[in-house]
Amino acid sequence: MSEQVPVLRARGLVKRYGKVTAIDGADFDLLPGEVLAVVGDNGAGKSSLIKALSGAVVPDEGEISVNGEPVRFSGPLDARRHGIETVYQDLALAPAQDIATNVFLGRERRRSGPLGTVFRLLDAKGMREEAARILGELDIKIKSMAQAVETLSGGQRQGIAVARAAAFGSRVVIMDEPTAALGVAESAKVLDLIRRIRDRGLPVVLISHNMPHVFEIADRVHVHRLGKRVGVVSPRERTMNEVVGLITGALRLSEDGGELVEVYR
Amino acid sequence: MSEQVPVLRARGLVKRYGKVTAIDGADFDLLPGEVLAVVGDNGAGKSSLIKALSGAVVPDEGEISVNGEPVRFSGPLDARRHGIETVYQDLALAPAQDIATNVFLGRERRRSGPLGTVFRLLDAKGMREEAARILGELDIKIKSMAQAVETLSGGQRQGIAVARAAAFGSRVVIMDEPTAALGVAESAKVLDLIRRIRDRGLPVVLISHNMPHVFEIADRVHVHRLGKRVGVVSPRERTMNEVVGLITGALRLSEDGGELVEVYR
Amino acid sequence: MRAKTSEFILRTPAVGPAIALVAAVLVFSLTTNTFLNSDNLSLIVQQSLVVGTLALGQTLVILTGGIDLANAATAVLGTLLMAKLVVGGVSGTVALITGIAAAVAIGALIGGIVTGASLPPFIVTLGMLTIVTAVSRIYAEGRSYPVTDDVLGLLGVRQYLFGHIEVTVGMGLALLMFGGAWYALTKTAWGKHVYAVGNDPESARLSGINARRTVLSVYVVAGLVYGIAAWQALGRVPNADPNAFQMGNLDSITAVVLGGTSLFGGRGSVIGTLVGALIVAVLRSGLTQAGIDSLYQDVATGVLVIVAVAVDRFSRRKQR
Amino acid sequence: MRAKTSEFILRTPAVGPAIALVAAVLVFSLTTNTFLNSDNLSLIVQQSLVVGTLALGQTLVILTGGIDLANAATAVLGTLLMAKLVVGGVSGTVALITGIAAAVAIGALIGGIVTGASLPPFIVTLGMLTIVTAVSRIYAEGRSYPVTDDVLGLLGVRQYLFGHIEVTVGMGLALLMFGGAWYALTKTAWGKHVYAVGNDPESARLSGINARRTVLSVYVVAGLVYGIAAWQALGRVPNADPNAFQMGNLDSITAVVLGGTSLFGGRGSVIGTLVGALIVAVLRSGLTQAGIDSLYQDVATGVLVIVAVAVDRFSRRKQR
Amino acid sequence: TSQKAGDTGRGNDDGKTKVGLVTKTDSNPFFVALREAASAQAKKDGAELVALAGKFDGDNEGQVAALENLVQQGVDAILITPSNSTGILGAIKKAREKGILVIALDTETEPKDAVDATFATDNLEAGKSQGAYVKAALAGKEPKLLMLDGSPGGTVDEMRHRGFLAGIGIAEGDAKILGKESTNGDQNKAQQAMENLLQRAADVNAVYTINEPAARGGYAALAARGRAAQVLVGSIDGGCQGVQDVKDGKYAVTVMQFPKKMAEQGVQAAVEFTKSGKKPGGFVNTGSVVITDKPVAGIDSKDTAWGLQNCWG
Ligand SMILES: Nc1ncnc2c1ncn2[C@@H]1O[C@H](COP(=O)(O)OP(=O)(O)OP(=O)(O)O)[C@@H](O)[C@H]1O
Ligand SMILES: Nc1ncnc2c1ncn2[C@@H]1O[C@H](COP(=O)(O)OP(=O)(O)OP(=O)(O)O)[C@@H](O)[C@H]1O
Ligand SMILES: [Mg+2]
Ligand SMILES: [Mg+2]
Repeated sequence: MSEQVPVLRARGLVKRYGKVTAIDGADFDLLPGEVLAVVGDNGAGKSSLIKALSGAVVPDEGEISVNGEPVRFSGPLDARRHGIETVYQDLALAPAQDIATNVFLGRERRRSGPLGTVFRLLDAKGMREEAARILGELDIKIKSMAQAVETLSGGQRQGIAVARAAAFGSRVVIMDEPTAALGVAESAKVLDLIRRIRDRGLPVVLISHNMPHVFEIADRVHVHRLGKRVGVVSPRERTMNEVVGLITGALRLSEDGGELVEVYR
Repeated sequence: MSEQVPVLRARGLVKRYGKVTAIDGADFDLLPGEVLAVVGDNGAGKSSLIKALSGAVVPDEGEISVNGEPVRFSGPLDARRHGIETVYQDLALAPAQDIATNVFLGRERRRSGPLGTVFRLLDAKGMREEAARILGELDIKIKSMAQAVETLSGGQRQGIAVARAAAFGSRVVIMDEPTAALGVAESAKVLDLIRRIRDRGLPVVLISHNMPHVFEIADRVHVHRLGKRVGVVSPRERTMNEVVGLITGALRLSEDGGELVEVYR
Repeated sequence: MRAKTSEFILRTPAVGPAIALVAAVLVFSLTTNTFLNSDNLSLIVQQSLVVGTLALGQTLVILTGGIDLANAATAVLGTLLMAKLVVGGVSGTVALITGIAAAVAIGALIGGIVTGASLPPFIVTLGMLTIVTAVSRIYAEGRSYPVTDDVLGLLGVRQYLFGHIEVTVGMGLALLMFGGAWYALTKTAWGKHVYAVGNDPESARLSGINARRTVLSVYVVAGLVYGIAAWQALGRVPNADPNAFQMGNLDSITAVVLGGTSLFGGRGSVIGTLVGALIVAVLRSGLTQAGIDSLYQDVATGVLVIVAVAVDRFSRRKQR
Repeated sequence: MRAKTSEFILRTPAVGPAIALVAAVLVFSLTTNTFLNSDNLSLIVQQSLVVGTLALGQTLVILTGGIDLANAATAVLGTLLMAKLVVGGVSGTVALITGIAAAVAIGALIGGIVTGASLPPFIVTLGMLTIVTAVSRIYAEGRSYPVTDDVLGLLGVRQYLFGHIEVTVGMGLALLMFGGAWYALTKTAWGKHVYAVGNDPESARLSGINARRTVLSVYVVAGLVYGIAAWQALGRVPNADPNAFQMGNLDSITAVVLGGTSLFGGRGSVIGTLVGALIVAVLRSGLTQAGIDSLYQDVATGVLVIVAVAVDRFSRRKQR
Repeated sequence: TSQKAGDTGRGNDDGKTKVGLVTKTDSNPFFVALREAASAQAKKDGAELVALAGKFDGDNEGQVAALENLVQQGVDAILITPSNSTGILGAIKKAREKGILVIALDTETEPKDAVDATFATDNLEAGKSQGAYVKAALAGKEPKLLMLDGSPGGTVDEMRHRGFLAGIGIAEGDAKILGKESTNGDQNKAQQAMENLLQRAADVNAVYTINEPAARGGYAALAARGRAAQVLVGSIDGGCQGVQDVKDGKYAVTVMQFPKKMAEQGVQAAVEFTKSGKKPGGFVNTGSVVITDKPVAGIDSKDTAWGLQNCWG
C-alpha cells in the first residue's frame, strides 16, 4: 500500500472466546503521521482489534510489529512502554477516585526536590491544575475537580479518558469511540485535538461510528467486518455511502483493492 | 404551551450533591404521543433530570406529575409501575448474566400451566427466542445468545438496553443517548423503533447529542443548560445551528419564548 | 471439540471444583488402602452434611454480595432450642418447628438490618454472631443437652442401599435442599434476581428489581436453611452444645469459595458449594487414613485447599 | 454551611466512625465513674495496639480488594521466632529482625500466590492461616516463651507525659506507622495505585498500572506491619504463645470495617481503622466498668458494633 | 492374640499396635504435653500413634469425625479427651462395636461406662484445692475476689470455677466477687480483662484464674499497677512455666495436674490390649497436687522444687 514502514502493523491476528471468534485473521497498518479511522458494524471486532494492539488482550495467533520490529505485548504496560496510548471504549477509569488522580493514573508527578525524590510526595496541586487545564482545552466543564469520577456525567467521564491519552501518547494514540458520549461542541474540540496530535507528528487511530467525523478528519479509513479488515479506502476517493456499503457488506473491494463491487445476496 | 395534559410533567426540580447542583430548578413537559428530544451540553444535567423522572434519583425539591396526578417516586420500581420505562446512559445491565436474562430482568416470563404457577419455572426458551427476535429487529448481531453481557461489544450492550425498554414501556419510554455506541445501520433501526413506539401512541423522551438524529425524529426539542430547561423549540422552526447556540448559551430565547436573542459575553 | 469442552467448563461453574475433588479422591485411593470403600465414602458425606448445609445458606448470602458470619451460631441456637424444649416436655415436632422458626427469625432480623439500614453484612452478622453465641450460652446455662427424641434424631437414621451403601435420611434431605436451591437459583425469577443483585446492585435496582426484598428474602431463606442445619446436626450428633461449630462460619465460607463462588457476589453455584464441602471432608479423612497427625494435617490441608482452588482457576483460565 | 459540613464528612471518611467513638466514650463517661480518667484512656489505647497494628496491615490488603485471614497467625509466628531465638542465645536485635523478616516472607509468599496464580486472597490466606498456625505450634513444642530481652520488650516501656498521662514506646511507634501509612496512601503514587487496583482491577490494569506489582507490594508491606505487630505484642505481653490472638484476624477486620473501609476494596482510610480499633477496646473496657458480665457484655458489644456502623452510615447518608 | 482385631481385618498383622489419640485441641499446652507423652510412650512400646484433635475447645463435630476416620483407618485403640461428655457417645459406641478399645483421658464421658476405662483428673477437686488454699492464705481476711474465667460454657472451665468457689466458701453471685471476665485461658485477654477490672475493683485481694496463662496475664496487669504484692493469685495446671512463676513469686499457688501420666497409662493399656486382649477398666484418678512455696496449715502441698521435677510442658 505504501513504501513507508508502518508505525504499528499486525498480520493475521486471531482471538477466540469459546464459541465466539472476536478477531478472525485481522490485518492492520498504521502509517506515520496519519489519522486512520477504523469503522465497522457493532460487534465487528474493532475494539478487540485495538485491545490486541494495545496489549490489553493477548491474541491467540498473529503478529504485531512496531516500526517494523516484531513485538509481543503481554499487558497494557508493554504497549505503553512503546509509546502507545489508548482510550478504551469502557474508559478504564478508577470510579471512586477524583479527576486529577484519574488523569495521571500510573504516571503521577512528584514534587521537585527531596520532597519528591526522598519522600515521594506527589505534586497534587500541580496535577490538579494541569488536569483542569487539559479538560478546559477540550471544553469539558467540570463543577468540582474533587468529584469522584463515578459521580461525573457520561460525557465528562469520556472527556477525562480522552484528555489522559492525548496528554501522554508519545508514539501512537488510539481512541475507541472518543466522542460517543460527547456533545456537539466537545466533539469538535476532540477532533481539533486529534488534528493537533497529528500535527505533532503522531499517528492517531480513531474508531468511530460517526461518518461525518470520520470523513472530516481521517487520512485513510480501515473498514472492519466480521473480525477482519475488508479494505482500506481513502475518504477523498469514496463517499460515505460507499463506506457504509463496505461496513454492511453490501459492497466489497475488488481483488486489487481499487474498485467497489456490489454483493448480491 | 399546549392545552393537552402532559403525560409527564415536572416543576422546579432541584438535586444537589454536596457542592455540585446537578438539577437546578428544572421544568419538564412531555405531551401525549410526541417524541421529545432533550439536548444540552455534557454535564448540563440531562441524565440527572431523567433519573429524577424515572425514580432512580429522589429530587431534593420540586414536583412531578403523571397525567396530571402528582406522584412521588421513591425508586425505579415506582416509575415502572406507572408505565415509565427507561434506557439509562450507563445501561443498568447485570454484567455476568446472559442476554435473555438481561432483557427480561425484573419481568421474567414463567411457563404456562402448573410448571409456571406452582413450580415458578421460567420459560427460558421462550425468553431466549423473544430476546433474539427483538435484537434482530434492531439489527444487533450477536454471535452467541449465551454470552454474558460483560463480554459483548459496547454497541451490542446498548442494543440490549434499548430492546428491553422498547419491549416493555407501556406509557412513556425514556432513552438516554440510546445510539451513542451504535453503528450507522443500527442507529437507523433505533430511530425506526422510536417512530414505531410513537405510532403505538406512546410518547418518547430521547436524549441525544446527535443533531441530525434529533432533527430527523423529534416533534419538540427541550434544551437543557446548567441544570435547567432554557427553552423548548420546534425542529421545524429552528435550524441545527440555532439549537446548538441555545445549548452553548450563545443564544437565548426571548421572554415570550418566541424569539432567539444573541447573548454577548 | 476443544472449544466445546472449555465452553462446558465455563458455563458449568462446578466442573473446576469437581476436578479438584476427583483428583483428591484418586490420590487418597492410590496412596492408602482404607480410603476407597463405600463405608468410608458414606462417612465422608455424613461428615460434610452440617457444614454443607450451612454452606448452602452461605452461598445464597454470598451470591447477593453479602457474607454470613452468624450462620453456625444460628444453627447452634436452633439445636439448643430444639433440645431444651423437648427436655421441657414439648413434642419433638413442635420443638423442631420452633427451632427452625427461631433461625428464620434471626435471618429475617439480619436481612432487615442489612436492607433497612444499608449496613455491610459483614458487620451485621459479626455483631449477630456475638449476640447469638452469648444468648446460646446464657440459654444453655453451661450445659449441653443430649437428645433422644425420634423426630429430632430422624436425619441420623441409617439405611443400607443395595445392601452395603450406608445412607442416612439427612443425606436425602441435603440432596433435596441442594437440588431445590439449584432449581430456585437457575430456573426461577427469584434466582435471576439474586444473581443480578449480587452482580451489580445499582443496575439491578435500575432494572426495576426490588433489590431490598430480594436480599431480605435471601437472608430469610438462609435462616431456614440454618434451621435445617440444626436438625442435621442433631441427626449426626444427638447432643445440643452451645460450644459446637465455632468454626462453622469460616468452614462454610471455605466450602463456598472452594466451590468457585465469588465473594464479590453474583457469580457461583450451589453445586460448586456441595463439591467444596466434600473436598474439605475428603482431605481430612484421606490425611487421617494416611496416618498423618492433625498438626501436619493442618499444614497439608492448608496447602491442598490452595491447590484445589488453583486447579479450579486453571481449568477456567483456558478461556481467557 | 450545611453543604460544607456534609462535604467534609464525605471527603474525610474517618469522621463517621469518629462520631461513633466519641458517642461511646461519652456514654461510658456518664454512666460509670471509673471510665473517664487518663489512666483508663491510656490503657484502652494500649489494649488496641496489637489489634490496631494488625488492622493497619489488614486495611492495606482490604483496600486492594483482598482480605488477610493469616495476619494474626503471622504475627504470632513472629513472636515465637523472636522469643525462641533469644532463648537460643541470639541477640535481641537479630531476633527482632529475623522475626520481622519471617513475617515479610510470609506476606511475600501470600502476595506471590495471589498475584502469580490469580487466586482469591480469602482462600490463599485461609490456607496460610492453617499452615502458619500449625507451624507455630510445631515450632513452639507446646510451650510459651517468656521474653526478658530489652530490645524485644522495648515497645512496652512506659513513661509519663505531663506527669500523669501514661504512654508507651509502642504507642509512639503505632502513631508513626498510622501516620506513615496515611501519608503513603494519600500522598504517593503507590497509594493512588493501591486504591485504583482495589477500585476496579481491570481499569487499573488498562490504565497502565502494574496491578500485580502493586498488590504484591501491599502484601509485603502488610507482612512488615504484622512483624511489627509481633513486636508490639511482646511489648505488651512479654511472652510468646502459639495460642495468642486466635481471633486477631476477625478482630482486625472488624476494626477495618468499623473504620468505614469497604470490604469490596478501593474505598476507606487507615485513620478510620485506628478509630475502629479504639471503638472495640472502648466498648469492652466501658462495659466492664459498667459491671456487666461477660456474656451480657457480648450481647451489648454485638449490638453496639452494629449501632456504631449505623451511626457512620447515617452521618454519610445525608449526601445521597 | 487379639480375637477382635483379626476378624475386622485391622492391621496389626505386623504386631504393631495402632493407637489413635484425639485431644480437644492441638494448641492447649496441656494437650500438647499429653500428646507428646503419648507419642514418646508409643515409640517406647513400638506402637504407632496417630494424633488428631478438634479445631477448638468444644469441637465435638471435629472429634466425631476424627473418631470415625480413625475407625476407618483401622486402629486398635483410641484415647480421647472428649470435648463434650455426651456428644461423643455415638462415635465411641461405633468404635467399640468394631472391637476397638476406647479410653477417655482427662475428662469423663457421661455415663462413665461408655468407654472401657477413664484416666482423668477431677477438675472440680483441683478447683476446690485452689479455693481452699486461697481461703487459708488470706488468713481470715474478707476475700475481695476477681475471677479470670476460661470460656463460657466449657466443661472444665465450669468445674474449676465451681470448685474454686466451693473451696473458698463463696456462693455464686456473692458481693465478695468484685468481678469476673472470660479470658479463654489466653494471656493477652487475661491481661486486658484484669486491666479493665482493676479500674473499678482497685481493692481486690484475691484472684482466681482458669489456668496459668491467665494467671500470668492477670499478674502482668497487677504488676503494672503496682498491686501484685497485695493480691493473692491462684491458678491451676502445673506446667513448668507456671511452677517457675510460682517459684518467682508471681502468684502464690498452682494446682498441678498430670497429663503425662494419663497419656502413658493410656498407651500402655492399648499395647497391653493388643498383646493380650486384656482391657483396662474403671476410673483412674491421676490426681492433682497443690504447688506453693508458702504452705499453709491444713492444705497438703509440695514446694516448687518438687513441682519443677514433676511439671509438664
Ligand atoms: N471476553 C469476550 N468473551 C466473549 N466474546 C467476546 C469477548 N469480547 C468480545 N467478544 C465478542 O467479540 C465480538 C467483537 O467485539 P468488539 O467489542 O471487538 O466489537 P466492536 O467492533 O468494538 O463493536 P462496537 O462497535 O459495538 O464497540 C463481539 O461479538 C463480542 O460479543
Ligand atoms: N452523584 C453525583 N454526585 C456529584 N455530582 C453529580 C452526581 N451525579 C451527577 N453529578 C453532576 O451533575 C452534573 C450533571 O450530570 P448529568 O449526568 O446529569 O449530565 P448530562 O447532561 O447527562 O451530561 P452528559 O451529556 O455528559 O451525559 C454533572 O456536573 C455531574 O458531575
Ligand atoms: Mg467497540
Ligand atoms: Mg448524561
